[in-house]
Amino acid sequence: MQTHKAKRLAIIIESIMQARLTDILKEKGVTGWTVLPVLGGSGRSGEWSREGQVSRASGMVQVVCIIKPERLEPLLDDILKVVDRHIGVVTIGDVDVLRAERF
Amino acid sequence: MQTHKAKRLAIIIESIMQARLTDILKEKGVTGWTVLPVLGGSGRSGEWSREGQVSRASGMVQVVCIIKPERLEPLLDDILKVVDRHIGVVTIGDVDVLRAERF
Amino acid sequence: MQTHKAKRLAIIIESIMQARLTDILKEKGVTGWTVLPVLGGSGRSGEWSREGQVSRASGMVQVVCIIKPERLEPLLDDILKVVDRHIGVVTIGDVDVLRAERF
Amino acid sequence: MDNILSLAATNLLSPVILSFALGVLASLARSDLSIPEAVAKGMSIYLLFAIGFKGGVSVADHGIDRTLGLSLVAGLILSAGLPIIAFGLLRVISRLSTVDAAAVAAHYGSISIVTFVAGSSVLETSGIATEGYMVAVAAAMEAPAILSALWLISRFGADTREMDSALMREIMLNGSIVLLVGSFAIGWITGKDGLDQIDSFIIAPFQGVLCLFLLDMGLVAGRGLRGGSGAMSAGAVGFGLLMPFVGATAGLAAGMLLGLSTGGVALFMVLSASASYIAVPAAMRVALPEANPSIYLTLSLGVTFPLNLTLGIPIYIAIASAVTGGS
Amino acid sequence: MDNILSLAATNLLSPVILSFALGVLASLARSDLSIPEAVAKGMSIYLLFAIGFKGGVSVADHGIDRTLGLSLVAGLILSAGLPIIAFGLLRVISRLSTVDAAAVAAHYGSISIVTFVAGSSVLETSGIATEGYMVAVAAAMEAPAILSALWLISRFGADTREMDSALMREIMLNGSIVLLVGSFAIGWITGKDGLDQIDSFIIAPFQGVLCLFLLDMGLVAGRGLRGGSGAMSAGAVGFGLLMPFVGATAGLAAGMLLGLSTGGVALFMVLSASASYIAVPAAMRVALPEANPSIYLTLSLGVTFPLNLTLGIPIYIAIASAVTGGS
Amino acid sequence: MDNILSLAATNLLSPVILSFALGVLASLARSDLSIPEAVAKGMSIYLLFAIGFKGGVSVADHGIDRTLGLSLVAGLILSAGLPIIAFGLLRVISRLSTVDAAAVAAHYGSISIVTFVAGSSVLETSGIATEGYMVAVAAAMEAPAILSALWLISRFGADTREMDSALMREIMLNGSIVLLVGSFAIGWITGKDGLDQIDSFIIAPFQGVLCLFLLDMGLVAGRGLRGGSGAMSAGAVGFGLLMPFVGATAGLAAGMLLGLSTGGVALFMVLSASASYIAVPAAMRVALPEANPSIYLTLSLGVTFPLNLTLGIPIYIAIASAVTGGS
Ligand SMILES: Nc1ncnc2c1ncn2[C@@H]1O[C@H](COP(=O)(O)O)[C@@H](O)[C@H]1O
Ligand SMILES: Nc1ncnc2c1ncn2[C@@H]1O[C@H](COP(=O)(O)O)[C@@H](O)[C@H]1O
Ligand SMILES: Nc1ncnc2c1ncn2[C@@H]1O[C@H](COP(=O)(O)O)[C@@H](O)[C@H]1O
Ligand code: NA
Ligand code: NA
Ligand code: NA
Repeated sequence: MQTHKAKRLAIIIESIMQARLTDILKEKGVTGWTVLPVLGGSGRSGEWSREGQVSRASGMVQVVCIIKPERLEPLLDDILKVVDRHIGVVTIGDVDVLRAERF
Repeated sequence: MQTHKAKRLAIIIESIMQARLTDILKEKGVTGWTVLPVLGGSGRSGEWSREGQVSRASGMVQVVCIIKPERLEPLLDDILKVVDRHIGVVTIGDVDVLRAERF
Repeated sequence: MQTHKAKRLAIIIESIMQARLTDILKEKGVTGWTVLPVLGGSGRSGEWSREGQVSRASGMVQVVCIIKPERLEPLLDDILKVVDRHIGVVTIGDVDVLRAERF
Repeated sequence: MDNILSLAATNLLSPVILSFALGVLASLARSDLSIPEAVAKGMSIYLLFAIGFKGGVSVADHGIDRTLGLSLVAGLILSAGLPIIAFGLLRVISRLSTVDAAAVAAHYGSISIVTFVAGSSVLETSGIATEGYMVAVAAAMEAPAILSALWLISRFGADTREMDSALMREIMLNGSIVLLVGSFAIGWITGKDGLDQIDSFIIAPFQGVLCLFLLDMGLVAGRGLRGGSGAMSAGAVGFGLLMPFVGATAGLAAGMLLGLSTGGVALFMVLSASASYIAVPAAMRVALPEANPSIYLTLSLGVTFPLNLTLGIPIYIAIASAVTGGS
Repeated sequence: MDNILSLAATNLLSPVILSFALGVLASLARSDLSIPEAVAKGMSIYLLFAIGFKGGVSVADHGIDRTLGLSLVAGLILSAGLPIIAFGLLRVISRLSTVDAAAVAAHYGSISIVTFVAGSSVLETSGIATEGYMVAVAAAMEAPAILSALWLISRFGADTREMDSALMREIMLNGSIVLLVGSFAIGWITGKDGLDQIDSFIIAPFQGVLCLFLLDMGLVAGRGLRGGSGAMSAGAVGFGLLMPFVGATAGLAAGMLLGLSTGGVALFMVLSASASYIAVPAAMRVALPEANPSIYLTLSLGVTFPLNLTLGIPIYIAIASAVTGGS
Repeated sequence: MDNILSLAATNLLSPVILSFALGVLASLARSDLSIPEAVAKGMSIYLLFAIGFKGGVSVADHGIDRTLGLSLVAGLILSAGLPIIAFGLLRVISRLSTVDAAAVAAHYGSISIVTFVAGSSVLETSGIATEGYMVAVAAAMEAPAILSALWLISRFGADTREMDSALMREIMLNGSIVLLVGSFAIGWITGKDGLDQIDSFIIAPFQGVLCLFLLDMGLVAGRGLRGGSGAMSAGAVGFGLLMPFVGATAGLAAGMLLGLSTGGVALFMVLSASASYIAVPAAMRVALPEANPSIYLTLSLGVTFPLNLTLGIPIYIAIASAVTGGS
């Protein structure tokens, strides 16, 4: 089966910043991403959990974005601009994708 | 610590197709997978979000499957048959696993 | 953009063991992790799903932990102690991270 | 005429409709107001359970009408037949592809249970009685339209996923049909005694839950309008405004032929006029993945649902009253 | 005898039981009907809060009975003792391993609060009064069975996870115990005045919420039966059908010794006959991960729960009435 | 004085307050009791809808008071002005950084709708009438405080994220403002007739839902106290205990100037004394990500909220009664 190399960009970020992040993605011509829920976590800003939260203030999500390797580098700067002053983690991994015509 | 090479197959697919996909996995002798919820996303068929959805029609899930490298290739054809006409993304990554006797 | 090599440790484990696992992480000086919800899955102990569950007994979560490569090996033994008699899967992948000063 | 206008006015200014409007507005203004998926699903389970149960109790109360069986058959025929009319209409007034037209047609043969509930509420407020088994007719009308649409595709269009047994079971045993029929049966079996035990759960808070549910539907419909309006042509929108009246006319004919009460005829019109946005979209994603969801969801939820909710229901009731000589 | 039969018939045809049956059927037919996890959890919180609160108010109303303390002690003893009987019985009539047998035994020493609620409802409908503090007895019976089972393991079986303080706290302060005891205390403190403020929330809709909750339990039980029946032996199923009556007998003895009212005796029987499916399974996953969950969950939720719900409760009530000379 | 004490005692022993206490205790004891996020969000939507609707109906009933407009303006001024006082106070009695102090100040200018609801309940129980439009004043007071805080930062502190239009829209159209204003409008439009349709949903179960909601808030507050107490200084805690009375005094002045009823004055005090923990924290995360959330959330939810809930409300009511000569 024919597969293609791609990058898997995973950004754990506060829910309130999600729209700002995906707006940047759209601006840069990235049209594909997936948002996964996050139950809780721990980092430099302490531990948190979604249980019983009534405020949107303290939730996070994970935005996953599969892109062509050559599109990664220029994207990172823009993403960093959104994430910069906010808590969160950005990781990049290598994957193979099926149906690469989609990306 | 002893680890083993394995493949991490991640399939983002419409919820309504989940059972059909896992049926194929079972048929092919794959007994291990995990289903993760997806909150929303964007792709060629536009943006969507789970908020306030009453219909099952527009939700997606991510099915993750850790398998021995040699089992991957024959599986892909069958998976593609289910995913084919449907929206969604299939990625394959490399991982090391503990307790490989399980796979 | 400057990135750094790191390991992505993903542990699928029963919800009831989550606190015990993160306690170990804290003990070993790991302060960053993220907990993702799991909807269902299948493994040697059969298939399960979260739908309609009232008991905590049969849910699982995925704990993801990005760490410096050199911290991985000593951690695995301790993690295995918690996971050992329990159902679940441990995978390790390679990723690049931004803002590595955080880890 | 006065009748229609005053009914329409009362209807438009009811908390239920205004809640829907609030949802649409909030969503168009891009407020972050949202109702969690689990809560929305919980409310829809509550509404289905309550409406089914009350229908069953009403049948237990009044005995089986001799027209029950015939009404069910009429419902099946309407559900199977309306997609064919809808498909023809779409081919004439819109430029949708065969696949998209068939998918849209399936939605208009099937029904919207919330529209049914809204219609029942208005009838109740107006003091017009209905046949309790109409809720069973509603359940019967959910699925046949899907089969018609698949037949249309295989007749006029390209290849389709073969109708396998898994899909058939999914369509027939989908959650809302099972819950509606099941609670109808429970209501029928337990009757007035059963109702006494749970009426302060299923009757008293019903209208209020309906308000919040419609708030959510307004939010979803507004989001759909914002996102999906690009895919809409004037022809398609015209269909969404016209087809309800075509359906209502067919429902009127069926209700009259069966000799139902004013309320029964009105509900037959409401059911035939309404379009599905729960069961059919899910079936279409499996059976016709090539059809564009933003077309059928926007039409059903963004055009036809609000039309029926606001103007349709009062008009259907007024016509049913006039024709049957009721009130 | 007539009494039992008519009580059983009324019970079997109540909306609550029929909702459970609907859930089981829907699930066996593989319908996609399902209730979101969050909604199910929300309903269980509501039920625990309401039942605890009402118990507390009733104690505030009638004053502390001198048997309150003794009843709590009796509950603790029953919960700790029943697992030993259950374990012995299992070793005789089934071929379960030591670990599996101990895990199952823990479930039968502990209690099912929904069975307790269903029993209370039937008593209320039948106009039989109960001691309000029985809900505190229910809370007391949740945990000791777990400790007994771990003791059984260390006595007869292989090594077990040492009982660390984290596990102990989890068992004692598990959510349902805390909520039950807490709302019992709140009801006791605020008494009739408190009840007046919230009765239209915790009394009026109670039976209706119970219906939907049992619909969900039916769905879960049906799913368990479909998946877990492979792991079941005839001996194990026999245990699941027999043990409730053994437990009920012990509960009867305790209730009589304490000199409780008819309703109190009946509830002691119900508690002793019921098996846990919330608190104990979670504790077993931590303490005895080697035990097979499909065995204990299927027995508790798929066999014993429906047995108690349908036939058990009427029988226990009839026996309690006969023995105490009540009604 | 007697009045205050007896009011405080009644209040402290109400099911609502005891539920909050249960939540705090359960959480401090590290019980696993928890309420699913979706259910908590569903309850908050219910409470906002009900409180807004009732406010609107009350305005429809009594006509627009000539002070409605002036009260809204007073609310806007209080919300914008209180952060400046709070900021000054913080700089004097705590060692918080400029950014943290501004973030905390924003919370105290804005309002807590649950505190408002609790205050309204106590007034209702005590038979003291209020102006129905106070709920609109509450909505008006949500946002201005945020703008004041950002102005404080740009004046005294480092650079801040420029106030872009997206952020402005988020603040103004945040879900709770839209729902509160929207349901207020619906209540106003539909009036008494609308209320008759849904009162058994929005009035009867209200207190009970409030109990469970406060149970959840207790759990969250307890978790916050457990985790966030490290970041707290004595000065900051002192501010959290003092500022409510400063705010209440400002509210008292406003209410007297406007010539409101006893109930209206009391609610103005409650609003000014309360601190936001929903809308403002979210806005701060976007606009001032450098501010430490555990400081402002712990102060608002862990210190000021319980203070107002238990002692504050009875005191404000007693003062309002004394000053206006009411009851
Ligand atoms: N090393 C890590 N591995 C996985 N997730 C992390 C890690 N560090 C931080 N996170 C996630 O990012 C969130 C914010 O982290 P921080 O910005 O360090 O406070 C945490 O709550 C976690 O969900
Ligand atoms: N490049 C991508 N990266 C991550 N997720 C994607 C990507 N493309 C599509 N998806 C996911 O797959 C769904 C369907 O995509 P599509 O088939 O392109 O409409 C989207 O809603 C996303 O959740
Ligand atoms: N090969 C696998 N790939 C992905 N997830 C798995 C795999 N095996 C097991 N799991 C997950 O781990 C859980 C427990 O597995 P087990 O311990 O094999 O019963 C399953 O329910 C799945 O969620
Ligand atoms: Na129709
Ligand atoms: Na028992
Ligand atoms: Na304030």
